[in-house]
Amino acid sequence: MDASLPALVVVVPMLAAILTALAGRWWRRHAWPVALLATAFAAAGSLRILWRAVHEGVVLYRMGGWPVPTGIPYRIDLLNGIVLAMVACVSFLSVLWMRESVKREIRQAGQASYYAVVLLFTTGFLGITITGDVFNLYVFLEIASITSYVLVAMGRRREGLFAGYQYLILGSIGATFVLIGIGHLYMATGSLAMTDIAARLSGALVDHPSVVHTSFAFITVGLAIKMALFPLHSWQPGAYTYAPSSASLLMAATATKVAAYAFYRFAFTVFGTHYVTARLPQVMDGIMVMAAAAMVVGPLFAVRQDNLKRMLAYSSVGQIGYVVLGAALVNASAMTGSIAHFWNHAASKGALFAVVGIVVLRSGSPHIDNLRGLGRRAPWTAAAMTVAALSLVGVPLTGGFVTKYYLALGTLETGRGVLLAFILLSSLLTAVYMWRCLQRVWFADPDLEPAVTREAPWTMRVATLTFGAACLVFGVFAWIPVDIASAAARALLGEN
Amino acid sequence: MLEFLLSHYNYAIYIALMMIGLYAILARGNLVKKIIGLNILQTAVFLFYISIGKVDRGTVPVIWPAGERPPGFENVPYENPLPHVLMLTAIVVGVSVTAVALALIVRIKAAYGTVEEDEILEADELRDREGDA
Amino acid sequence: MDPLLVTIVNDLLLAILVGLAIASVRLPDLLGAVATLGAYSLVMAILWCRMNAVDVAFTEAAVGAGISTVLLLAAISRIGRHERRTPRTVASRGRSQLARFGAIVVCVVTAGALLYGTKDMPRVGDPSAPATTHPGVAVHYLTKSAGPEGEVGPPNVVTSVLGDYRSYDTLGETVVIFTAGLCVVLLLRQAQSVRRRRRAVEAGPELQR
Amino acid sequence: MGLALASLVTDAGPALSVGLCLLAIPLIALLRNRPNLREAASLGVATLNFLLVAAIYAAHGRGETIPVEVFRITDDLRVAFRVDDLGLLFALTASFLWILNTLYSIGYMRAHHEHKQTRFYICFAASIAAAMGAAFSSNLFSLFVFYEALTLVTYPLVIHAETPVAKAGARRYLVYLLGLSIAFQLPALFMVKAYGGTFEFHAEGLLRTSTASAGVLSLIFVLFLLGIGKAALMPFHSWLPAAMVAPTPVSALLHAVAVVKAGVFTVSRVVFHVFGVKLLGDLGVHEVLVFAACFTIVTASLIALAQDNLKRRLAYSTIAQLSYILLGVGLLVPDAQVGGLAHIGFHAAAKITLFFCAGAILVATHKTLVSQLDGIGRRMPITMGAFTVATLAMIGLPPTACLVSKWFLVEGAAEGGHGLVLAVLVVSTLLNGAYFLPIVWRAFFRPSPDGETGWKEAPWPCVVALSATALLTIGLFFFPGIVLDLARGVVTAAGGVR
Repeated sequence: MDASLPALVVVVPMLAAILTALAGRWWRRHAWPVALLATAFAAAGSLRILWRAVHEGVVLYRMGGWPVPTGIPYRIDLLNGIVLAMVACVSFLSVLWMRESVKREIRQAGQASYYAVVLLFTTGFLGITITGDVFNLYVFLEIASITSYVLVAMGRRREGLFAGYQYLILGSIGATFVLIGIGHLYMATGSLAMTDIAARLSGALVDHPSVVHTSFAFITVGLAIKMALFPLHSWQPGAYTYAPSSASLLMAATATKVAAYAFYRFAFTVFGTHYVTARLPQVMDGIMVMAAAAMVVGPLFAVRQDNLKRMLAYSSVGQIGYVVLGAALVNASAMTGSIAHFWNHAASKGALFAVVGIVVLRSGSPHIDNLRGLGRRAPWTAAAMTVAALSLVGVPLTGGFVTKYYLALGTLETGRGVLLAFILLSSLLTAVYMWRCLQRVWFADPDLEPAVTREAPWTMRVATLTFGAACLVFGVFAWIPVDIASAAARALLGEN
Repeated sequence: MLEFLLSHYNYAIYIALMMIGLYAILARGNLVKKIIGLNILQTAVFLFYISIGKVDRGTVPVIWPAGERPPGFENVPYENPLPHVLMLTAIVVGVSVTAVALALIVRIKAAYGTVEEDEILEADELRDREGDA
Repeated sequence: MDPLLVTIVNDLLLAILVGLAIASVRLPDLLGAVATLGAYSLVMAILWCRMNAVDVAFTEAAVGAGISTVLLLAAISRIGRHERRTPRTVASRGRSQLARFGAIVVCVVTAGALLYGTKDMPRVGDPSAPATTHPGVAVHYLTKSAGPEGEVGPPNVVTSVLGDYRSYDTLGETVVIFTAGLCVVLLLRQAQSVRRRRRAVEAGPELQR
Repeated sequence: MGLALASLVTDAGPALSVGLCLLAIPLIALLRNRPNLREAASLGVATLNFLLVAAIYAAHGRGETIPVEVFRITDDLRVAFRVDDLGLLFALTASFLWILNTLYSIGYMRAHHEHKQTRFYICFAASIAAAMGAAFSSNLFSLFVFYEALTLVTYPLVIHAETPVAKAGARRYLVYLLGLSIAFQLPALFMVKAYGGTFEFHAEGLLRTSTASAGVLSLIFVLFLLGIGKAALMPFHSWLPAAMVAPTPVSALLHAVAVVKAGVFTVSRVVFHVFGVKLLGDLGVHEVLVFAACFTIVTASLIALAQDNLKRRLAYSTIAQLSYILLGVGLLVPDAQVGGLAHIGFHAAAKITLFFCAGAILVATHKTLVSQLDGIGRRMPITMGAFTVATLAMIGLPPTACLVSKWFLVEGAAEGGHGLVLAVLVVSTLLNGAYFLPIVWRAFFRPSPDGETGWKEAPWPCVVALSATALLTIGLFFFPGIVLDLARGVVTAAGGVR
């Protein structure tokens, strides 16, 4: 069991999806428990795998028992251990959260299929994260993408359909670019296994340098579309705004960050630290500029939104900048901050989208004014939102501060103190738009009728509070994520 | 130069096809046309992969038992099978994306009454303005 | 066949591909465009057949030229066959000009990057290319998979790789099909229910539940 | 045995003190429906906390103790406490005045029938917990955490009334304090770690071994000055008058006990224990602080002259008085530094008296403007008597404690040959007199406009509290030893021995 856990973590949600989809017609009420169990298994399994990766080193699972370049390996080190646990836990909490929301937002006959799509979505992202084979990564990328498009299109408003379509077009271009990049990589090295490519890359760089460079360019651009890195983020606000609340929650907390993970994996494991620093310093500088711009532009747009979902979507555009900046700086401290941000952002954005989903459930619309009354009528939800907002801003004792601290240290250590200004400006702008929300939550005019009149159902409340608590845990007991993230960063950079 | 061009002719064609597809996706306003473009783009990539696996004078990678190969083919190499395998997967993925896209288009037509991008955008903008007012 | 003739035929097919692609993109009649796309896929399949990728050629003929075309035709039958070529308003004309300009820029940059990539590529058919010579991958599959003593068995190496060495990809591929089917059903069923509801509204309030 | 007990107290004391104040929060929340018990709990915790701090003071010898880690956030970020003279100075001041402030709040809030009193007392307790944490923090990160926490927990106090004016004032309060600390203090913090290698305070300055260039170090210092908004250096002072919308006990808390004192305390920490007197002297960047403080003293006093609202006039007085402290610390002359630090305690006692009096007047007569105070001294003799004592302190006249600190300041300035500073001190003393003495004169020597002459003091808890702080102001004049010794301890450890 323990040995085949890496395969099971992906396969169990996959089978559960097929089960719910096929049996859904007779079994409608059981779709949610099945999905919950499957994601719970994935969450527990991925935490166990992470534990093994921390204590025993890289976990390798060879599909079908074939040796590495011949067959497809699953390879979990600290970096994707972290991301795997993030995806699985977020999926579990999201599924726990979504029962009431799905009842409200999805037509009854489609609910079982909807859960199946959610499970396939999870499967896709788990697969991307866990695999050690670049083409296998592409296959799971497509599973994740197709389900994302459809999840967006399941929204109640017709804008969701077009948002889903636009996402499909851009997402497919991105995926095709990744496929082109993988093709070039295969052409130059003859291999698809990540570690094997890495080993043969120095030879490839001598014989076919331009092929390798082109490969890097296309993979980077393709993943940049997938992670909505400014200025390739145009699909994202619409997608998050019009998707059903449950899909927004799931996607916002996982999707773009997994693409960012894939970038880390390609840049530092497949192409290698030496390649990106010695051969492509200007490219990394360019990515750094994009990340810094994203950190400011995202919040700048978020400040002006009255639709909470759109506000949070633009916020994500900014937050992905934090994740990418660490990679672009190629510095252990900065990368520690960025890798820790996989968890920190999942926790804070998960909590915020969960709260917005509750607001939509209770008041019918994600308009910012519908937050009024939350503090009085739904204090638990409001508390989770407050903590998450503080974490997003980066107040000490929340996860967000830890991210910012290590990123800032990294900028100073690499002599790019100017970037500090971007980090701080981003924090200030984040404080502005989160403050607009919190003020309505806690200090709304008592004469106005509250828009949210009662607390969320218990499933939602438990999930939301867990997300909120995670923001605090990752801020107060930050050594848990930071120790792992720091070891992961050092391993990627080849330092010890 | 000419020799290089000839020996990389496949690649030049695949780039040309890709650009045709990409241009159609980005510049065409009709949602179906974009999907046609996407199809061309994907097929171009398939061509690229198959070209990677090509070996001079190669044959189909179906292995003959030792010593039973027909005369004249004893030393003929086999094509690289791996790109073929990858592209089998990719073709299926491509058609899956097409199917989902078409289903979306059918829904969009039902909801908006049109499949022209500009008309849809205008309808959305109109609705936003009304929403604000 | 004379190798030169082979080359000429192949190159001719490639040129035809480009022509068909352009035609498919430019034809204002969607039905015609889809038919052209089908022809394009078919020519592509022939080309792959000539490049000894028979499995891929079959699949492309069946899936790319067959199923895709059917799907596109089915969709067109529900949404109408004519593409509107003239922008409706000044704003949309501006937008479409911008899109066209942006598309050209993106295409030029992408093509530039790809052309740069071809600079150091091994030529097509180079027997010493890394993809052909990797002992653990291509060579392994060709030398160790087939035959009674082979690791897998079937003479067709593509089958062996598909079904065993990289069977996990194949599982993923199956899941992709499943996902797509599920998604299409989910989307279209939602459409049916919308239409039914609208019909109920038109029929009058007493029919609504 | 005694020694072991003493070290136990100094090791565990700070954490206990913070914990005790935090413990008050659930206690108050539980007793929310029983106001008497709720207030008794507040007062009890306040008293216990002061006794604890006093015990720490008694157990603490000279110098500083070894930091005790409360918890580790990451390897770099640790919340840790230790006891030293500067911390004790702030902690003693805040914890003692908190008792009186709580007592006063009880009278004020009840007489005023304020809403949401439970939230008020909870935030009150939380803010004192944050102040204790800041006082005993042994590293810059820890201090920053409590500094920020103080901002966040005092926000509900400032917005207490929830009227549009209160909301506007509270927004300015938050925007300034949080904005400045994110924009300037946070980068300074990061830079200290990057260029100094540690957050731990050192008696001679943690940056003393830094290899960073003088320009970078000067930049860090300036960032700190800009970022520590609570010190109310101009031009980042306007949150303080805006926060006057809060109930008077809150103003007292902000001005005397916790918030602004946390600001000057943090600046002192930066001067003494982050940079160190020697490094600052070498850099010469302390001149920035001196000039800013001088400018603030004069400007704030001039603005105070024009204020008719009593609380606003007091607010501008606070801005000026805070800069005395900053001036003293920034001169880098030992005597001036002793004076500046001692002023933390002395000014607190006097200024809290003034706010108590303003609140008492409001409760008893609903008057808020200086021009309405004619003849009030005859109706509220105790209140106005205390007010007069505190006024003398603000000007720096005997028999009040502030004379002592001012004396040190003047001596230090003369010693350092700072003619400009001396001139500023003289001018500001005159200005202080000019805007405070007319109030006293009005109160006692102008006839009451409506002819009312009967006694009408505020509720007894208010009167007791303000009398106590007035007496304290006088008492510290005769016995300034505790405060002065602590201030001297700080300066001596920093290498300013003569």
